Amino acid sequence: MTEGSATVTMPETRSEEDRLLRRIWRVVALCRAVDERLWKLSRQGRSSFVLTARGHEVAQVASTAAMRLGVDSAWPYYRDMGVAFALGITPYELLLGSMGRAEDPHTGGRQLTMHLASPERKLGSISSVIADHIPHAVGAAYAAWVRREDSVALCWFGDGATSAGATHEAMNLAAARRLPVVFICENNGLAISVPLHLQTSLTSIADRAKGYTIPGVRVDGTDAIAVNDATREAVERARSGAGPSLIEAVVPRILAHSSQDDDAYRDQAELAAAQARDPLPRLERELIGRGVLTAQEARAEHERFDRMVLADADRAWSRPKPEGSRFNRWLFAGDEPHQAASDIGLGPLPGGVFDD
Amino acid sequence: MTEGSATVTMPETRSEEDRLLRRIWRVVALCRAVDERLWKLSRQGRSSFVLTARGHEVAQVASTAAMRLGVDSAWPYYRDMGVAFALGITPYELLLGSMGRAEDPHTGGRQLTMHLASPERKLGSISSVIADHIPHAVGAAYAAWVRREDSVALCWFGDGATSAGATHEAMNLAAARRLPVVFICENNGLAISVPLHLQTSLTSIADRAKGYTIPGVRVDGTDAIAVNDATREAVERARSGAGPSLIEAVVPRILAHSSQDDDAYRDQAELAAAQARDPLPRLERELIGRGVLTAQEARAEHERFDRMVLADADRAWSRPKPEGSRFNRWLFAGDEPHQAASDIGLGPLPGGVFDD
Amino acid sequence: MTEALVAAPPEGITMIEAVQQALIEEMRRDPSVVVMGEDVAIKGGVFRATKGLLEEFGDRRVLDTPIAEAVIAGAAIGAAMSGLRPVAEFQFADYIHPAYEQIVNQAATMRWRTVGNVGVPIVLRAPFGGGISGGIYHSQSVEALYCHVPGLKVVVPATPRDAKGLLKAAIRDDDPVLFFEHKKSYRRYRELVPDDEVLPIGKARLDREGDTVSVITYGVGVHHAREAAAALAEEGIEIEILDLRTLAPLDHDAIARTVGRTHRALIVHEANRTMGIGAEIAAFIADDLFMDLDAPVRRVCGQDSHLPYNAPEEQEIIPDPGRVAEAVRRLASY
Amino acid sequence: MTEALVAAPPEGITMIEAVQQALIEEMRRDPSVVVMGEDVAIKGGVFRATKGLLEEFGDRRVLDTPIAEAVIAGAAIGAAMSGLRPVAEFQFADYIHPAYEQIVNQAATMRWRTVGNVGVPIVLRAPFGGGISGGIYHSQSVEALYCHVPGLKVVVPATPRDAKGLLKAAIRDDDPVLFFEHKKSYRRYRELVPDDEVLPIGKARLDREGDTVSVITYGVGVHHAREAAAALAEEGIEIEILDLRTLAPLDHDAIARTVGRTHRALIVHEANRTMGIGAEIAAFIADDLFMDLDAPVRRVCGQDSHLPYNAPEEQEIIPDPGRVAEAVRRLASY
Ligand SMILES: Cc1ncc(C[n+]2csc(CCOP(=O)(O)OP(=O)(O)O)c2C)c(N)n1
Ligand SMILES: Cc1ncc(C[n+]2csc(CCOP(=O)(O)OP(=O)(O)O)c2C)c(N)n1
Ligand SMILES: [Mg+2]
Ligand SMILES: [Mg+2]
Repeated sequence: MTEGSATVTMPETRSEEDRLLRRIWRVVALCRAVDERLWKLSRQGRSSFVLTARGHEVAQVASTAAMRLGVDSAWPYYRDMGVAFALGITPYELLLGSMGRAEDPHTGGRQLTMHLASPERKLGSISSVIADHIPHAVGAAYAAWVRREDSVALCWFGDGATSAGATHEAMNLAAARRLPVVFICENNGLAISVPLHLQTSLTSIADRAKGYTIPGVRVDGTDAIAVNDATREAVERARSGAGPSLIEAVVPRILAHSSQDDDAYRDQAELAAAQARDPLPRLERELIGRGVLTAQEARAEHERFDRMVLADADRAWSRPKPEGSRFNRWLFAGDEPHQAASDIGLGPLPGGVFDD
Repeated sequence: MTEGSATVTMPETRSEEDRLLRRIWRVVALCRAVDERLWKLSRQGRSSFVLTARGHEVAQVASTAAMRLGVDSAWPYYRDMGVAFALGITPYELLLGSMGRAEDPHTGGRQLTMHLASPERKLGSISSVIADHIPHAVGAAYAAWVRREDSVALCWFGDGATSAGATHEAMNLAAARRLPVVFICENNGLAISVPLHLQTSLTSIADRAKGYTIPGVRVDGTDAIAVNDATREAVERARSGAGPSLIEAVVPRILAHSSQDDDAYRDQAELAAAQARDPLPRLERELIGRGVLTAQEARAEHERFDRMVLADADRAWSRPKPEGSRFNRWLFAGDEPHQAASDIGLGPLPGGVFDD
Repeated sequence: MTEALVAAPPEGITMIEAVQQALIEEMRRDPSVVVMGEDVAIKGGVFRATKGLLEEFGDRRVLDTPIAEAVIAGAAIGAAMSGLRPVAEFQFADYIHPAYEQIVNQAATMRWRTVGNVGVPIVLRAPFGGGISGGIYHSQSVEALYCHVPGLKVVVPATPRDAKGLLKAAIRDDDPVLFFEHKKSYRRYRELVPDDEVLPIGKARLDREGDTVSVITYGVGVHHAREAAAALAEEGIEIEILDLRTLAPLDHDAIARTVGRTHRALIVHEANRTMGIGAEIAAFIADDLFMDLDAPVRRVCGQDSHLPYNAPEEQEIIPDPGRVAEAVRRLASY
Repeated sequence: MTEALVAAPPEGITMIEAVQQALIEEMRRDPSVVVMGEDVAIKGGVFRATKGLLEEFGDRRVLDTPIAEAVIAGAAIGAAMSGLRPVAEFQFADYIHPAYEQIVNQAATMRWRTVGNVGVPIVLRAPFGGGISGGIYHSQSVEALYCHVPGLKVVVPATPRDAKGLLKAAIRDDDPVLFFEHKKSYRRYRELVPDDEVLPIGKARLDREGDTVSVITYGVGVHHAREAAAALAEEGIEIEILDLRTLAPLDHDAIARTVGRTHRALIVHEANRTMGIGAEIAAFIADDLFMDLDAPVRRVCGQDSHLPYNAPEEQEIIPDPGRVAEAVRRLASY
């Protein structure tokens, strides 16, 4: 794993906080551009499965901003587009995968949209199986504990994932051995159609932490500062050897679960309520209020991203599909390596959001 | 499931409490007689696998005493000899199984010692797999909830079992739907050689309940009244539709884990500490102090049980082994039924401890 | 509203409608039948298999569960031990594996280990199979993984009529039945299905009579074989198609009858070749029917790989009518 | 104290000592090798396979885990993705099933789904097999359940030398290896084992040359076959014994060589007959080696049942040298 970006220290001064919020906004805006493009690609039949992070982006990016890139490891789930871009993964890589292209450096077009994997960015491979990655994050934390390395594992999952046995076994082991891991639940109150009250008796997922005697904190997932502060505190606690924490970021799921879901189980009032909590306009209002950004600059950046993402989508669409005959390559060690992200013309590995 | 014994109501008067303690003591004494016989059978090679309840018996019997026999269902684990005898299962049945005899009404000599199963006593089949029976208990509670029957499911398990994903998934579902189930953890501080602090970060297993917003209570598992009160409260709560509770009964594991374990990982001090917390002498002192029992009566009952159990063991040993050729009978429905406990000469189904 | 659902449109019903009708009919017939799984109640199932059930039978008999496959299977087992007849849905067969412990160590052993005193009448249902660009976790064929463990029945219907008749039989069966429905067949075929028909578990169905090669298959393999048969008939090759329908227990007699007639056996299934159910069928033929064989026992199966999202690799892996026809030609000319 | 452990007694070491020595040697050689599982550290393993490891390597590299098989496998996978080489012990193979999801959906798919960028170098070790009155949950043979899923290697050593050499190879292998050690062979045989010998995964071993019947087997089947061979030799029947050692990937060439020599194949394994690995071997022979066959492909396996605690039923189920010899005689005279 390569050493990467500068550490993000506690923003003491107001201007540092401004800079952090500005950077978080940039990645969230990038997510939104890719989000909109993906739904269009789905309608055009260019991507047969789409699922995006709309409503979760600020919670994802603001929590990733508390990581030491290149030192700490990230274990996101399929909705974590914000984590991916905050780690320096580019829209082009994601689009290559979404269209099943051979040059997709993450899965060679073998997994669905957003099922990224990048050892360079210490991003553990995403699978569609709910909660399976949480024990992997604890395994990474165990590895750091064995080798006495100063590396913290962060992992993200939904409210539905908290019901899985794998989540419990991982949290219990991590707490028992005080392993350096941070559990971040993006609680959007839904697991496809199943509402929170049918998923669990908890009204706040953070309370689950009491069952493991580890800190559990509930934050408004659309409040970038609150998420960043809570994550930084949990990461430092893990780094200090005091063990894991659970953060519950309450977020809205603004759209359907995925392109395969009609969202018909939600009425207009629920959809409107989710839309009203969109974290992007809230963050923009905050930045404009702080004089860090003007409405015009915001719009310009959105349009720039839209153009960039469109170009990326067209470029990805033009790239070749995999040769059918290579289907069993990489089942076992020994085959020629596939292209890494770095060598398909993505330039020097962008250090992620936080050191432009 | 046949209707059975009278309900055990809250012991208002001192004499009722005395009667309850006397009955609990009787079953615990029976357990101890069978316990001692089993270890001898193991040394004689008459039973190749032995595992007993020594130290757990009062917690097991006192909690079972809070059930409505014939109405509520019991989901014990392999150490719950006290639950079995409190439900009316006889030592003879257990010994038939321990020696792999064909007439073992529970498993026909196919499972290890104590792996009982008795629809007549609403005792769910025990398997060696840790925690697998906890979802079954929740399934029984779900069945009662669907049919709006006034039946509560009680299930028992060890401290090690609390780490299993199955335990979490079962507790979360039961709490989410407020199913009528009571979770009873016999915390002896060990999972074979693994001490509690390596099993979980919890110092008290009862705190796990906070992660499911259900009541969790820790009691001294060697205090019959405390266990009985806590269980009765939890059973009534479940019966009222308010949902599950978790009871942690702290008990000593006085002997090795099983006949296959040398217990070498415990030093003399630990063994002595466990021995000192033996619940049987404590209960006898209590009864003698209350004038309910004299030392001579106690001794006489122990000797009576020893003779009875020895006779049962010899009788069981004399019974035939299964015919090898019937190995695949009862894989699927349709085969002639095996003998039920009631028809191998055990007389009318004893209603268990509580109505002699 | 549900009433209409059960009435079949003139040109017959699809497999997904067959599944839905079987569930409704059996829940109406027997109050102990319940349905549980993720998104089965409010949403009516991600494939609409349980559409209308919540409205007619209520939120206790039609249970939206947490995402917790071990307790979905485990609670179904406990409820079955307590007198219910649960039908548990796993949203995709790819997500049944967290329940593997409860299925192979509890459901499969319960009756045997209690000498017949405690049965587990449950159905574990799941959409399965590839060819829809679903990727590794929406394309798996898992049926073979349950045929090595005694005490389980494994059923894979190929047509709407078999889906309905066999699902009704599975729900009434007193033992655990795993029931896999191929996603690509859910809406692709319509068939007139008699009301209240219950079909036998454990019996194969002769889908097509022929004399040259016996194609022994199930699920989408039946449809591949039918397409191949049409092409081959024009070349004067009449294949016999045996639809196994049940993989555990295997219908050895039906296999013996067809191989006895054609003396050439070709086994077809989408699941991976190595240790697919085709291996057990070939092993049975190579032993018991050795004297009947005029040619090697061939298999046309999925390649030994995971199924990818991208189409080129997926099409290279999973069998199709062309490969079936090609294998028949080679076998016929052996 | 550990030093002595590694030095082999004059008449050789047992299989359990071979496992222990392999773990110690590989942990000394490579600091990234760690061992995790229930009772592996303080107790040294319920079969003493990890005796002495805690004292020499400390309580981080030798981890007593909670009773939680999904995170034992899952944390091993995550640690392997982070540069360690974990060896996870499942106390009995009967208790590996709660980890089935992590093994078949994560370990087996990781390298393929990341186009080779992310490997999972782990060993999942477990005592397995029956014949010791252990009952359903201390007697299971589970190896076949992992041979249908691409991306996994499955190794079953029959002798102390193979156990040590193949476990060392498994730990150094960059892909997931399931490693099953038969309990009845743990202490029953002693063998001189060369130091630091690493044996090839994927290669069978010719245990005995012969010309009449090829007995293709692994694990305790090798010992049954050796006993049968002694008796049969007196009747002038010289059987060839092929010890597969690795079940995935199968050594097809070695199978072809021996069947090519004897033209009669008998497959022996204790695991259940239906859908045991013998099915895939018989299917391979019935197809690729059809022309070599002078007789049906026979299998002597465990009956399709669970294994009971009582001896009479258990002995009826699991194969023994007598049944192997009987099958050889019938095959030889076919
Ligand atoms: C083990 C497993 N079971 C079922 C599914 C099907 N499934 C995919 S997403 C989903 C809902 C997940 O909800 P949550 O964890 O809250 O994440 P969200 O999508 O709401 O962010 C389900 C049930 C799966 N992927 N894995
Ligand atoms: C799933 C599973 N893993 C491992 C085992 C092996 N095993 C048998 S008993 C035991 C310890 C159980 O400890 P606990 O739950 O505390 O019960 P206790 O015996 O201490 O009462 C273990 C690990 C098992 N039976 N099941
Ligand atoms: Mg959610
Ligand atoms: Mg314990």
